[in-house]
Amino acid sequence: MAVGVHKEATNSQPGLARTGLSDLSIRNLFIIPTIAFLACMNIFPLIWSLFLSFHEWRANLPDEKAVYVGIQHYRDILNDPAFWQTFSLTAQYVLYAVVGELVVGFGVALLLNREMKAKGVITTLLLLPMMMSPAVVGLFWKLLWNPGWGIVNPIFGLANDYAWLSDANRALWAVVITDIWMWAPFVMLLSLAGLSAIPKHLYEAAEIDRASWWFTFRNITLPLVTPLLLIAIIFRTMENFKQFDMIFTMTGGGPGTSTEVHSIRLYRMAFQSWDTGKSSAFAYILLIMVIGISMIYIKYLNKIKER
Amino acid sequence: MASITFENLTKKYDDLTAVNDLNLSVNDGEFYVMLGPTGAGKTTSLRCLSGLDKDYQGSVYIGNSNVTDWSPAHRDVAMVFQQYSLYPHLTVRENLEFPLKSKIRMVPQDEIERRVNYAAATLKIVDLLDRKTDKLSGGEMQRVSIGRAIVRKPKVFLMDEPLSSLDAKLREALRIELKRLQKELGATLIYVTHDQVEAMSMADRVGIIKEGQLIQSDTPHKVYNEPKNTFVAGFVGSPKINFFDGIVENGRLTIKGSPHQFQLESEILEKIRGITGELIIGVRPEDIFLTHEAQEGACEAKVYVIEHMGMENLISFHIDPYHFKAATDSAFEVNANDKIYFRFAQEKLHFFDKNSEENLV
Amino acid sequence: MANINVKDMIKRFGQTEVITKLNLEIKDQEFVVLLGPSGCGKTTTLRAIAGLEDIQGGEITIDGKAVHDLPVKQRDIAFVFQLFALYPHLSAFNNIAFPLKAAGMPKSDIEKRVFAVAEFLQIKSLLKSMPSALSGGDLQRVSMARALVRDPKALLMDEPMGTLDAKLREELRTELKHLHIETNSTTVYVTHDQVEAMSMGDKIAVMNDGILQQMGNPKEVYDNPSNIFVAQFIGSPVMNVVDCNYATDGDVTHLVLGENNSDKFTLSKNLTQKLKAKNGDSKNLAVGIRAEAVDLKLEPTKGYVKVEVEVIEPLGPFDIVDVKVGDGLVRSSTRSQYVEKSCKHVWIHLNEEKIHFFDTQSGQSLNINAEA
Amino acid sequence: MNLLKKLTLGILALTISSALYAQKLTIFWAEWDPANQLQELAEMYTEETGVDVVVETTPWPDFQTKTFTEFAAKGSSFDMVVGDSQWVGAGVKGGHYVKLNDFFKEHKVAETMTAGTVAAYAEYPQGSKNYYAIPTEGDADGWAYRKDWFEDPKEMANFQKKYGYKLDVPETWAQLKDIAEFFHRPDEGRYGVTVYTGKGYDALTMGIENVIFAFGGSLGDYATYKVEGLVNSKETIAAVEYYKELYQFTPPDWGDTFFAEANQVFTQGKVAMSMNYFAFFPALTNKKVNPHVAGTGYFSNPKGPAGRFAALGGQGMSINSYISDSQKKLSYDFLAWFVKEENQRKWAEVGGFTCNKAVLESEAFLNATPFNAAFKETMFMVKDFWAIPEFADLLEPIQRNMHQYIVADQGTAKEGLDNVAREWKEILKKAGYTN
Repeated sequence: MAVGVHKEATNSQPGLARTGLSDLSIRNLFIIPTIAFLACMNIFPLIWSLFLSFHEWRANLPDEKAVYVGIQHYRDILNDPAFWQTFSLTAQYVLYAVVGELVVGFGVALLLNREMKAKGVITTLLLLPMMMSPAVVGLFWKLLWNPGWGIVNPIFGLANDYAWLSDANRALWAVVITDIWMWAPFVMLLSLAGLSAIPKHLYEAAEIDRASWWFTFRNITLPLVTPLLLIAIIFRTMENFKQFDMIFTMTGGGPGTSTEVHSIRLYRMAFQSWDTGKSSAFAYILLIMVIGISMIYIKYLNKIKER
Repeated sequence: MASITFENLTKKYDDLTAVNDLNLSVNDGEFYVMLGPTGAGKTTSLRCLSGLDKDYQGSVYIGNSNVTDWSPAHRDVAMVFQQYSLYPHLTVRENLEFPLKSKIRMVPQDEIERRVNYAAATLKIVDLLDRKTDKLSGGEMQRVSIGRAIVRKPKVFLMDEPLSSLDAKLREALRIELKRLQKELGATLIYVTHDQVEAMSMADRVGIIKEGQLIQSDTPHKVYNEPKNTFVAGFVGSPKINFFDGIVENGRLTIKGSPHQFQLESEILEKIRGITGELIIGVRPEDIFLTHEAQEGACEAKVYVIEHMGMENLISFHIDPYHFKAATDSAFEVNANDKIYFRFAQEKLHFFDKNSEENLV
Repeated sequence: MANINVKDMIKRFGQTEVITKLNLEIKDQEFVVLLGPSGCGKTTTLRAIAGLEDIQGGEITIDGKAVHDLPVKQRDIAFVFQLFALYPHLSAFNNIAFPLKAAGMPKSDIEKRVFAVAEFLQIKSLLKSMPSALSGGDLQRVSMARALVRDPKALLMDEPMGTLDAKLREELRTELKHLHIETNSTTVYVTHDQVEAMSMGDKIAVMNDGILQQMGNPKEVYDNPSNIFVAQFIGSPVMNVVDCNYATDGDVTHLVLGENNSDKFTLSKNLTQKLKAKNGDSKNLAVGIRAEAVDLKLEPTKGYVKVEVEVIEPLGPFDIVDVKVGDGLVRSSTRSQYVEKSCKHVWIHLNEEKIHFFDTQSGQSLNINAEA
Repeated sequence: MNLLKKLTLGILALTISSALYAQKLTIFWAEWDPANQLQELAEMYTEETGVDVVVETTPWPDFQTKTFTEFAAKGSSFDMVVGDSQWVGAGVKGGHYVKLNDFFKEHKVAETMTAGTVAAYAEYPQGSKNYYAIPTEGDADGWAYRKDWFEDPKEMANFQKKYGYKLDVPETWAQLKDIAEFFHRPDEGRYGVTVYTGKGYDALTMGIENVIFAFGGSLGDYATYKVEGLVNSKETIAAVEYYKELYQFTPPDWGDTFFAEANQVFTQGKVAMSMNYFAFFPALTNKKVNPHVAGTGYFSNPKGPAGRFAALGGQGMSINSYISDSQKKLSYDFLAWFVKEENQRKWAEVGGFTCNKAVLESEAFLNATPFNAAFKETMFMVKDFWAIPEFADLLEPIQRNMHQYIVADQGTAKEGLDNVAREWKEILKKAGYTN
């Protein structure tokens, strides 16, 4: 049966296939430099700032010697009532903003999660705030909140001397609302992804099971979208915990300290007072807090995922 | 054309052993089917043979050449997959010509035409030659895929579930064609499937694979009638073989846990060479005889379900603690919960060891 | 329990009509299988009965009451989905309890009923498991339990075994049929697998291209298919259908299969008469015969025609022998290993009692034997 | 390795050739009009000498941060910086500024510039006769006001009736408050006054300082570093309380403002009097910016119980100590040119606020703009914030506490200033000035 067309395959040509890069050279060429780069760009500053947090040193006087002070900075910060005040303010801000973003974002996602005309356009438009720079949003809303020429007061029928950003009691709400405006779309996007990932046949099954809309929402929609909502919460909590540019451009932390969240305080300490050592300690305390919060969330997330 | 030998082939993916010490020889010009459940390692063996999977232990021979270290291109095997993998932007003719146009083959144009025409005629796709492949039906696409394998005149054809995405009727038709084609080309063909009907109907020999190991390699007839163990017996045949625990004592077979007893015929006793005690007994549905009336040597049972299959009726009945399924003539009518009497075709009983589940005969 | 009637139902998706004037009569306690190739409209029909699809014409009644304008909830039917559609975040127990909870049933009653149905389906040990931990068969049982737990008027099932492997399907179909015998719930079952349809259905409704081809019990559709489509869709191996014509030569009438063929099968007088009555000029005629109705002998026999053996397919309990008749193949099922590999020629005969004739133009059966 | 060598050589060659080729000076400053004016002046220098001078700018709130970040990196992206008066200490102590004693001697800078500006912009520590900057832009707080409103007979009559004295440029802080109250009519979209309230940098503190000094209050003793009892003295408290009273006559939402916002509402014609640095007044003489040019007048700070003072702004020009000697030489040449009286005159002509005594007192200067007279007057009564290296540390608590009291309306002035005193004491102690 052999027809003799296999001239190309003979015993003398084994193993010609292995051309291209071997795993080893890929490692040497790409992975090692990447790790080295990461080490330089991320790990070194991390260690350096840890070192600084145990020293008294000012970056505006770089030639002065760094004096070792042990955990003095940490002790000072944690014993300072002002720190805890800022902490509670930050916590309030995070709580209000995240809850608000969740309610608004998830609500809008529910409205959008159906067949409708121009859904794509509407979704894109709704996502615009998220794509802007926080600093720009801050400046932009600073104008909107202005009682003289902003649009907020006329819309809600408030007097033209109803100040928001200059009022210690309202400034936080103004900032929170702005943040919700900016980031609710993010929650919406994740919620939409979560909602559209719920198989349609589950809703059909629920319909067959004669479940009401509310019953279906509570027992199907909510539990199934929870993992993504949790991811949204993690992101927003961590982001809001670090929130800086938007608030800074809107209020600079004022009036007084009524919107002075951790990051603004840290900024002032590090780049206005140049108290580099202490601000490194402050940054480390924040880092530990952020890690702590995210660990709690991730643990919870894993628990949900296990089901 | 060439024979194929796997020698101690082992393939691991991380901590999963896909193929475990496989030894197997396929003769020149043989239609060999590897049959087994999903994940048994059939496809992996095929991929090792083609050279698509590397880093395996053991050796692979095609003809007399040890091709273990060869690249896929040099092994000169043709593969047909479940997914047709045709080039959608090319016509059928261009798809068929494609493997011949490669630089290393250097096939002259008139030879290309001759081979394409031959393949098209064999597969009855001559009138499709100038169509774009995305306009074809599933069956037509699979024919073109096979055609693309044929034109190369490879030493060996490898087919990985090529029919499984087609509907039943088409599958039956292509099954016959494929077998005819293989005989016509005299090609060595290794065919992988999880469908025992395909395996039985096409194969010269069937290799039954389980968890990366070859369990039995035999003609379809032998595999069906002399299964090596309960796995093979259970895997081959539809409706499935009935298993029950039986006790052989004093020339009698007792269905364990029930009062039912059968006197075993002397030839059978001879066949099992005096083995006694508890065994696993297998009996195929067509080897159970049912009657409405009580008969010598038959036991009573209650009908569970009747299935009218047209050609035959399948009757499930229950004798505590087992369900049996018997195939009867389509004229045999009963209703659920009716009383019936059954006996076994004793020469067709299969006896397996209780522990090793190996066939004792 | 209930009668379900579908009258002149029309369903369109946009401009495409997918169901054309469909009529189905499903009697109380009956197990009806909607059978057809994918895309034939069987699932759409089922979903329309459930209320998951709206219809563009006709009527659907349950116990005489028109329901096609009612929402799903008010139709009181249960539905088992192809992918089971179990709630992935709920345990088996909570999945089964879901319809009862949705109805606001007290907790103790829920438990009682869930346990009862679980007992019945022998899945009590699975109740605490999450769906992701269950095997295909168990998933199917749990979804059955969910469907049965609230005592619906009817049970609709959409290819509930489509994703399971062959062996498990074989087992489950016996169970399902037994379940039906026990519960006697009106059941409509959709599948593309004729084996399932034959084995389970009290009645089979064969559909193709949105049109009902034939409805009858398994024996009827197997023995008297109303057209070529049904004839070839039901039964395995597929029924041989070969173009033919007949010619009378004196007293004897010969049947010639295919073109360019000298092989002639002699027809009995009785059959010839019937055939002539139905089809005078012997045009557009095809003969249909099942593999088991093609008798095969190894030696020349009177009334048998000598043919060439093409392929032998051993299937275990029996072999299928493909023989060459004219240009085509005819398949005959024989005892295992009756025809040996070395065998080049055999002699075949068509069993007249099981022969079918079809009009190739309309595809309809001439019903030669049905009237006999 | 070969490649690396080539690269290094290449970079080196490039650096050298660019240094040889372009004689170029970079001066770093904040983004505002005076920087543009300095650029204009520098172009005259380029014309004369062929040396390119570029004034690089950055927004005010970033200015300090950027400058010191560059210093911390010992960078040489600018040759000279027109640094704020309060930075001198930090600049000197960090070793960032080149000492200019010889230059001062040679060019008699201390003699030709006003004493207040030399002390505040150039000398560190004060009284040490060590100089590090050339007074460049003299600046201090003054006032722009709506002369047309003040001179409206109807307003004058009403004012006379209500307050019992004639409506005119305020002579005292008390009068200024009366006038602010008089013109504060939110219903008409008119407001009494604008003062600095910004939370960023030193805005609010600069505003309050004007009053504190006039009320006899103090920010502490710059010589002994004593703050307790001074920064929270009765007088300081009274000054802060007074400032808060003024705040109620500001436009709505005026809680975070500085010079830009002040000019904005003034040019919109919404406010009667506007506190601002003189450096921002030139814009108000531009008809395109300020439609009310004709009705705009200027005055210097009124007096308080303890006299007349003004918070000092303004900057001196220093040489970056991290640049090459050749660049330093170029810088010296420029500074020598800059301090010449004729060039100081040119500086004033392009709009710069010169610190040169002779120019300041010349008739031509006084009449050049409507506010130069007020400026001259002011420049002889200026006082500044702390200029020690830790000035920024000191700014933060006073900014925060004062904003908390004045804008956020929390606590009392005394509580706020007590906090400042306490926090300052700690900072000064930590920095080693006190025990």
